[in-house]
Amino acid sequence: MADAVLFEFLHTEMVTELWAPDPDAGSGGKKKSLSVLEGLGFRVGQALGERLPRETLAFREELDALKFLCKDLWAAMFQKHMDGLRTNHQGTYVLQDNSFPLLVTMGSGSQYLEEAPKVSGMVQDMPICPTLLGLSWGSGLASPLPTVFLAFTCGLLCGALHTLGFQSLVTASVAALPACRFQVVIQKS
Amino acid sequence: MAIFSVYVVNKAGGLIYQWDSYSPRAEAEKTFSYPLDLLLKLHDERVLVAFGQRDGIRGGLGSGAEPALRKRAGGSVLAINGMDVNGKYTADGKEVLEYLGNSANYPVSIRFGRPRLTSNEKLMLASMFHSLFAIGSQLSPEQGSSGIEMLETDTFKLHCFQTLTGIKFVVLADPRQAGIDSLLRKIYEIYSDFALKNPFYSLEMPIRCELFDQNLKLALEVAEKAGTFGPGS
Amino acid sequence: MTVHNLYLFDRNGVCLHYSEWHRKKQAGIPKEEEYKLMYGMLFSIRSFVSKMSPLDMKDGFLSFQTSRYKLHYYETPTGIKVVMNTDLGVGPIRDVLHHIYSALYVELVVKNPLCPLGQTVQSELFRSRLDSYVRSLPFFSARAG
Amino acid sequence: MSRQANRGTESKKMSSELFTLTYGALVTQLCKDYENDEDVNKQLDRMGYNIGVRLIEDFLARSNVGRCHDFRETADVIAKVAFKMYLGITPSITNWSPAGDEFSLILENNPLVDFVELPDSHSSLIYSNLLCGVLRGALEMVQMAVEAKFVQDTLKGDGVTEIRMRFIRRIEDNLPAGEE
Repeated sequence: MADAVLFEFLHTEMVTELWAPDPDAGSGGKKKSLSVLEGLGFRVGQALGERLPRETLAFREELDALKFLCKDLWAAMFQKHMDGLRTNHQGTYVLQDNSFPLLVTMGSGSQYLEEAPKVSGMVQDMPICPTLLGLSWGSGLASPLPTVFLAFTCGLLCGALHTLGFQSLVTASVAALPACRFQVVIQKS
Repeated sequence: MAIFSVYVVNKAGGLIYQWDSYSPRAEAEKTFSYPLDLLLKLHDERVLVAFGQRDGIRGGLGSGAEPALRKRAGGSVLAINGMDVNGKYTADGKEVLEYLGNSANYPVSIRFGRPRLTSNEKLMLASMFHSLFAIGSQLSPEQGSSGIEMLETDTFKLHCFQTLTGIKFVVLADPRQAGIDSLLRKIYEIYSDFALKNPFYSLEMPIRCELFDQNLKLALEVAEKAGTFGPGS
Repeated sequence: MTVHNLYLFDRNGVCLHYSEWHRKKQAGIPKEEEYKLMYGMLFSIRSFVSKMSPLDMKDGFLSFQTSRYKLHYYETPTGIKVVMNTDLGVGPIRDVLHHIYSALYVELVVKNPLCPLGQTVQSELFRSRLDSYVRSLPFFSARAG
Repeated sequence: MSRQANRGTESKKMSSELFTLTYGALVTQLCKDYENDEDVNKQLDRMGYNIGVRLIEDFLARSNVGRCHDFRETADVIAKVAFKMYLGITPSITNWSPAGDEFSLILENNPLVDFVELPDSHSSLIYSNLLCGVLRGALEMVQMAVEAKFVQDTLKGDGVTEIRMRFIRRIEDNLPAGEE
């Protein structure tokens, strides 16, 4: 049974390794790297989802699936539940974690949030699960550094939902460490 | 003996007197057959067991002794066949490593332990402590601090008393040994009586006065008996 | 009873962190020099102690005291050194120093992806948690005594 | 009731698989990014090293293990404490060299390779090479320069997985430059 710390360290190393700010590549290079992280998360989320017994997969309601993410999946990954789940009942959900374990060591408040590599331009190669990271970069908004540490998890949520039968768009943002927010928009096919 | 050593250091950091109790420093002796299954190496003019091989010992003593050898013995060759080695040479002038590499010399009995300090090393250590003492005062977060008066480790406690004239009396003892403060005062008295008052003794020079020696040893015995919390209690 | 100051060094002598609570006397040299001097002193003490010791040591150097203060020392096998200066009334605080290492340094610096190792710690979170922790210690009094 | 119990075991399963699944995804990604297996192996080793130099502090903080006095003690700590703490397995220690500077860790089952099958096109890939980097990085921080490499791998058809550890030398403490 692998200790949770191993995942944290591996995740950090992956972010460092796969997200290397490349001044020459321009905006395209960075976005590609983030989508790599999302893609990895997606595959892991899918696989995690597939481990579940059949009956758990028979979520008929979107809300059940989201609740599953917030409780079971989150507990399995981060040993805690999501702190808040809100929805507009029209397919958009906001998942709030007030103390996200992958951000918790970074600080509380605004330190580290100033480091914001700015990117502009549209996302060229859409990963299976485009994220707000892609869109906000596209609109030229600055994204604080800790957000990079959410890319994998966004992909993971997207992948898990995919196995549960839902197409989604998952985005993430950090307002003040260590709290973050994931926005899930279920795509109607 | 719970009091391990006494050092007297002059104003300039020079060692002017030194006494060690005779205590085997965590030694163990074992007989070996050829080939030696320990890896020995030369370091600082001593023959040491290289890190990582201390307990690569097979055969010979039973498991009861092996942990003792592993836990307590230091890594240095102290004696071969009962005769103390002299740095990297045996008592009769042969090179230890060469000697132990020759199968004709086996079986051989080797005593391992923590390396004993040479006189040069003691001089250096005295001088080192002299500086450390001063730095301890310089880095003090409080006004008016002295230098290091007591230093504690898990195997010994060092006590230091500096006179107004800058002479330091340093005693190393078992951490549980009490009464060292008064011992230090007593040693100062003895120094005062048998060194300072001796017309043949020059200040700051090594102390070679028999009466000083004798009285010091007496004082040490008294202190040991009076203040010890021995291993038995 | 009080805590004067605290130094945190890594195995290369880099001063990772320094905090002060009650310090009446400065060393009279620039901070960088002071860190070097402190580290150099500790390095020498370790070497001194390992030569002087009659037995193999396990924990090694623990503390020293002068007429006015006591320096407590804790070192990990990775060479991280936690050094705390208190006044004389304070007994062995190895567990406190270990806590600073494990619950503060390891949790908030080593595990912080944004903290590079081998440099002064920039993390505000680390600094403030350390400060709160030290202030909460039973032998820390807000009024230097 | 049984649904709760199911939930519990599912959680546990997912939690333990998070690392191995993530690792697998990483290896796959690296295979895409790099031309040949050798480069992937090097990357994995390097990443493992970077993880190891930090993981050792977490290990020391939680296990309270002190300094090891020799390589045998080190081996014991690696197998019985570290592997147990992080991967939940206890490899056995065998094949000590006569000089005591080399030994093997035998893993009956390697948690990283559950569900993994090595395709023929990647026959030189050392899938779990991250572990070697981790061991190397961690031990370097406690002043031991070592070499770790896989000599047997269940992924390649061997009966067990074997990591050979070799002690190269002790890394001495250096006084920082500028000190006398």
